[in-house]
Amino acid sequence: MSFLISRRSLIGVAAGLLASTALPRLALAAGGRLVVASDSEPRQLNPAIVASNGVFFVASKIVEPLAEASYEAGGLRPLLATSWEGSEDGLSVTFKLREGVLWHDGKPFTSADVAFSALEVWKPLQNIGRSLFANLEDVETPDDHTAVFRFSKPTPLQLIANALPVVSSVLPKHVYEGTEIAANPANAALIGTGPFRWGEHKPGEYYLLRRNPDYWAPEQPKIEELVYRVLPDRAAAANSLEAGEIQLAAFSAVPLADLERVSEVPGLQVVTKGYEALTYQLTVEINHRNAHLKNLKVRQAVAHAVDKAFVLDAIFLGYAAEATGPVPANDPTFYTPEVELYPYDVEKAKALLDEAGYPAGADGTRFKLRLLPAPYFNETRQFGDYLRQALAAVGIDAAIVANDSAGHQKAVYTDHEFDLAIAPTVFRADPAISTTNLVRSGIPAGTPFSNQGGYENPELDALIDEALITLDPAKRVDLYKRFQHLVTEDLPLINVADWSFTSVASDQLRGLANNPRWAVSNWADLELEA
Amino acid sequence: MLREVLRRPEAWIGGGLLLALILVAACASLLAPGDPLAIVGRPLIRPFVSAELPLGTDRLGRDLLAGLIHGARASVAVGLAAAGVAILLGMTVGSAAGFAGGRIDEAVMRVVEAFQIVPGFLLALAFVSALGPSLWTVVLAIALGAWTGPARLARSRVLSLREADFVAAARVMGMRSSEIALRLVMPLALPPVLAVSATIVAGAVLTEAALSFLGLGDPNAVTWGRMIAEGRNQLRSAAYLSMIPGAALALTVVAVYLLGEAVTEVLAKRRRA
Amino acid sequence: MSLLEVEGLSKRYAHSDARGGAKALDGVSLSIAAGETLGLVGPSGCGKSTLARVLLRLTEPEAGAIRFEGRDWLALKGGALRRARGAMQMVFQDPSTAFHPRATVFGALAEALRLHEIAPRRAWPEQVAARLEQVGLDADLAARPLAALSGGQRQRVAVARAVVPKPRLIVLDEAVSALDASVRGRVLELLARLQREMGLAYLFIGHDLAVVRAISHRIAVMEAGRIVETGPAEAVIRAPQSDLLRRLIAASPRLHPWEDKP
Amino acid sequence: MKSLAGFLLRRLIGGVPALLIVAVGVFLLLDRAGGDAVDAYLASVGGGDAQMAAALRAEYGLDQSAFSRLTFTLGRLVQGDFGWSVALNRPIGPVIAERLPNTLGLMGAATGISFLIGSALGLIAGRRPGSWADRLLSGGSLLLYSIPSFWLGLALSVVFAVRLRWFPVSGIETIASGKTGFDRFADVAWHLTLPVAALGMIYLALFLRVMRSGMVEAWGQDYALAARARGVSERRVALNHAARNALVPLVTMLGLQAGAMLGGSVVIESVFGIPGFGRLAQEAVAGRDAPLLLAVVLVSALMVTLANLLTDLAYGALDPRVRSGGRDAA
Repeated sequence: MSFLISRRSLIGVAAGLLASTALPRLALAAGGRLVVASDSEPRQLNPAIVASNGVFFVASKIVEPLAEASYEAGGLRPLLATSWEGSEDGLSVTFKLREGVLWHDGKPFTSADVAFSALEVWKPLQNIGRSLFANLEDVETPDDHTAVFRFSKPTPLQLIANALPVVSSVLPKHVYEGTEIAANPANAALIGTGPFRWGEHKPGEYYLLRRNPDYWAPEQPKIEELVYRVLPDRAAAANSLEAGEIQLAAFSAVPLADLERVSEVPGLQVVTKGYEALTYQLTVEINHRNAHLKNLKVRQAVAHAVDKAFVLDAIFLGYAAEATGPVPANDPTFYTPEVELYPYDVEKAKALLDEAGYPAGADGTRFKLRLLPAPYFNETRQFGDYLRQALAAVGIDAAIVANDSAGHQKAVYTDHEFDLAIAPTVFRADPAISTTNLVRSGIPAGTPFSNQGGYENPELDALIDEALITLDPAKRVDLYKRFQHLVTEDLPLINVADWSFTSVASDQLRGLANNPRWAVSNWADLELEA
Repeated sequence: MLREVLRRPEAWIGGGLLLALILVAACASLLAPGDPLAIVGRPLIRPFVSAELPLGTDRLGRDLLAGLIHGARASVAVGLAAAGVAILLGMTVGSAAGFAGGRIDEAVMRVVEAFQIVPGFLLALAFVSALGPSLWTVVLAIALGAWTGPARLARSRVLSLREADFVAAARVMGMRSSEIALRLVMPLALPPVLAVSATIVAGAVLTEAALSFLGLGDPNAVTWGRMIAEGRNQLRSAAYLSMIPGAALALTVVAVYLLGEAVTEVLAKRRRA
Repeated sequence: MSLLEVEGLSKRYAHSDARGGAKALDGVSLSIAAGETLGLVGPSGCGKSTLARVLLRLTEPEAGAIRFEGRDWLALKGGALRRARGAMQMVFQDPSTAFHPRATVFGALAEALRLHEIAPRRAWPEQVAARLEQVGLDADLAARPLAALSGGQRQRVAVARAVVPKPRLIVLDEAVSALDASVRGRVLELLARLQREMGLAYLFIGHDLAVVRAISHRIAVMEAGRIVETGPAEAVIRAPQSDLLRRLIAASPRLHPWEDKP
Repeated sequence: MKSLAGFLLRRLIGGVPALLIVAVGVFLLLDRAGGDAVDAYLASVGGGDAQMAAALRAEYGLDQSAFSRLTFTLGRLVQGDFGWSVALNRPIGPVIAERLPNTLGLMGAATGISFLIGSALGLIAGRRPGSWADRLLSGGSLLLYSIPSFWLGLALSVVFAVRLRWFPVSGIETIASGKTGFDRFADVAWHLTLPVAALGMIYLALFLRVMRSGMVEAWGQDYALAARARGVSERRVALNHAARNALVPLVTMLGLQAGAMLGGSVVIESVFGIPGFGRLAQEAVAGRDAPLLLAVVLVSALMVTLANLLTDLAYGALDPRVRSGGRDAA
């Protein structure tokens, strides 16, 4: 407590010295302004068009989906939809919608908005919805609060339900109808039904969101103003937290290496929950066009060469778990531990390479590879540095090629100018949403985060296709367990770590991390205590 | 000339430091054999704790001393190469423009001007981001921002020397233009350019560090800038990671400046005499 | 036939906008016979030095013709020009800028020997000593840097250098103007002696009418890029035709600085 | 006055070819980069497909040849229109207008303060060359000059922002504070203190050294000797003669460093999270947004040209021997 006093008096002194400019920072009373670190400014902020965590982090507070992920049984909490039910034949899903919900401009929310969003936005425009809703034929609206989705092919309700938090952000029809949706001015000043209303955006500096007084849930939200402070620099986020300039840094904005120290700073807490439904996997993508890597033994050698324990320890500092396959262990539904494992074993890796016909040369090198770490997280780059060394230990000379995100996208996903790439792939609660893409054949070049390594496995393709139309949840789960086994057996890619993010927050915050997509949920119940 | 320079204390300190540095850089493979990026120990061993790893290890357990030694090589090499390219390019282009005169000179000077009005670091940033970071793109990027100074200096020297009586006399005597340029004019145009070379080298070393700091260094080589950048996230918890290479960097730049200063002073004294 | 024949030489200033497009040379014609000294006088900026530079092919005229030793001098190019240059040499006004700043006496003369292949390398020391003696300098000076010599000594070295390739004509561009009066006299003496010994012709450019008269057989008067008057030295001085010359004579109180004209 | 205007106009027109070379060069450079604006977009949204990419390329005009895109962009620039930023999804003009003041404020304050303090300290050091004050200042400035500015920035930030909390960690002003007028000015000044210090230190050292050596040189000049011989006090000689003489190289240095300073602010902006030109340039490159990068570079180049122009004018005013004919030898 004494610390707090001295801290305040110090700020007071500084403020007095400097024309009292410091005062607003102290006005952090209950229900006041919450300042959050944001590391990027998405150029398209409409979550119905771009379903990505960077967009959701800001936009999900304004535009809500039909349902949100939940720690409760069933894994979903109703938001704009109160219930959903699939037909026996899997050709339709009926949503009951919440009544008494108002758009931020005062107009009532109805089933017409849902139908419009699904048919005009999610299906034709959305990065994830485009494939998920490819078979959506029509949305019927028998009344203002019922929407019936009709599909041309059987579509598992399990998949739709799992995808709801990600793909179902609802836009107001009356604002978007008849306009060019991607260019609508409302994309830059969002109108939704969420607990917060759009305030302003000062590019390079901040987004300001204000409390929605007419929010449908009583006594929510509990915060007056929500500010996203743009801090592209990670060290700045930690320092700003410590200096009390911001109260929350999510998505591991504070470098892992700094967490231990930060966790001991009075007034701050480190939270590791709240990201379970958006687990990232550290994945080694493999270009199967490379003659060496086409050989399974070489891929197995690469897998054996990686010391996952070291990766978890040194790179993730314990804030990650060993990945066994393409589904993270923290997924409650689909995960199976019964897969091929590749324990760290340098000798075995060397033996496999010898067997594959790549004896070590005079300098100990067997062959050379290009290694392209994705430029997205510190950890992928660090793992790139590590993998280079790990491969050197078994005689593979991997030269790192550094690209920025555009260059990486082009080199890996369009031009296939890589041998190994490192990607932070996301598991989004259901393998069909963005995981099977990573190994399915026949995906045209230019599609990011998809199988661009030229891997083809008819057995795996057939399994993926079957799961897409399998309605019985138990059967679906079994198919995906088999999927995990096939992937680990043939190694189209190598999953190294399941990695969850951390948040660092002021201990004045209540209601943190209370759902598995917390950082990208609507924060209606988040509270700031004095 | 050399004797005069060596009489100055700045030259002793600067030269000594640089010599030591160059020695370390040259013998990097002997002093710290193997790949400096190899993981050799537990991550984040503090300095002066382990006898094997006297300066400790970084986040991945790489030897900081080995990094420092090999970083000296890369940093000095990049600095010298960039300055070399800049001076060579500047001298060539500048004196060619000076000798050619007329339209060619005019056109070349427009290009020089173009490079001069674009902030060099901005150019380097765009250049490396666009072409991808490697030691050579970094060297070129730095040189692109630094060659105009030598070019202008060389050109103005050549322009004034070109009209000198002794050049006319040499022509009257039937000396070839190439001989006039190389034997008579260049040796006189060179010293002022060389006098600024220390500044260019020091600037190049700092620019490389700044580029690495922004994540635009060669990912396969250790440089001090990269070490600072990597240590930056642990600035609060493991400050030594960026303090040690930072100090090495500053010391190097000081050494280069000191030596440069001694040379400049001697040159200035000679001119006054 | 004259050694040098110049006809209708015209040349604009290099930066024509600087002087309103005026011509530095405007149809200059003159001739010099072998062994003759032609004095060229005129106010500064009248084009004397430009004429010298054009004659020596340091700059190219826009119009006109030059015949030297019976050849079309302007038609010579490249190697042919370099080889022919030995026949026409020049001595500059300022002996301190006429040599490379770091040159030694030996270096300056040896270079001339080398360029014109006068003597093999091993003969250079002996040759240089002889040349120095020829211009009245001590052979010991050879090792000295030119910067260490006095103005008069340097100008003697310049003359020695100019005569190395055995020229027929030397252009003396204000060659004695920068020297002290006493030194000047002795350099003029040297020039006269060399003319007698080697049968040299001089184009003697000067602004001091008295000096020009003393050394020249004939005098040409130049004004604004034109030759306004030419004639035998004494005759021209005695009966000036142009206003300019009259003014120059009026401005020259002492027209006999050097008693014994050869 | 008329000749001054004419001079300015001539200089600006004379700069057009250089600007054109810059524009073409920058455009081609970005065109050589791996990936285009659509790749950058797809990477940023983390999804999409080839069909979507093709549609976007057509929309952005990326399906056309580099030459036609270049002429289109240049044609628009000639009309004074910066165009539309694909990376920021906004018109470029207002973006430039928003960011430029931040960078100019940072640069201007750093320049002004380092100029004042640097030349004052240089005056002290140069008054008695070889004195302990001179040694201390010269040595200290050399050290400052050698420290990478980003490193200094990090250190200042940790000490004064995080530990002592005297200054904010980052940003250009308090978020959505609603301040106006002097309050806002004070707020911005407070935010800029550390970045200006980090950026200005190098230049402080530079100005100190230039001033000092100018003074040292001036002491040996005839007029200084003459003035002292006349019995003018050393202090007055220092201020009236030597200092004035030393100002000429100082001002020259100021003009020469304008570009370097703008470049240096890129790194400082990154350390202190200031939304300025440096960050904008990084965003433009990352987004493969040629029109935006072009705008940033051209406006920077224009700023540098203007700074050089001002230096020339100041130079002429300080030293009447220099006519406003422009400097040939930099």
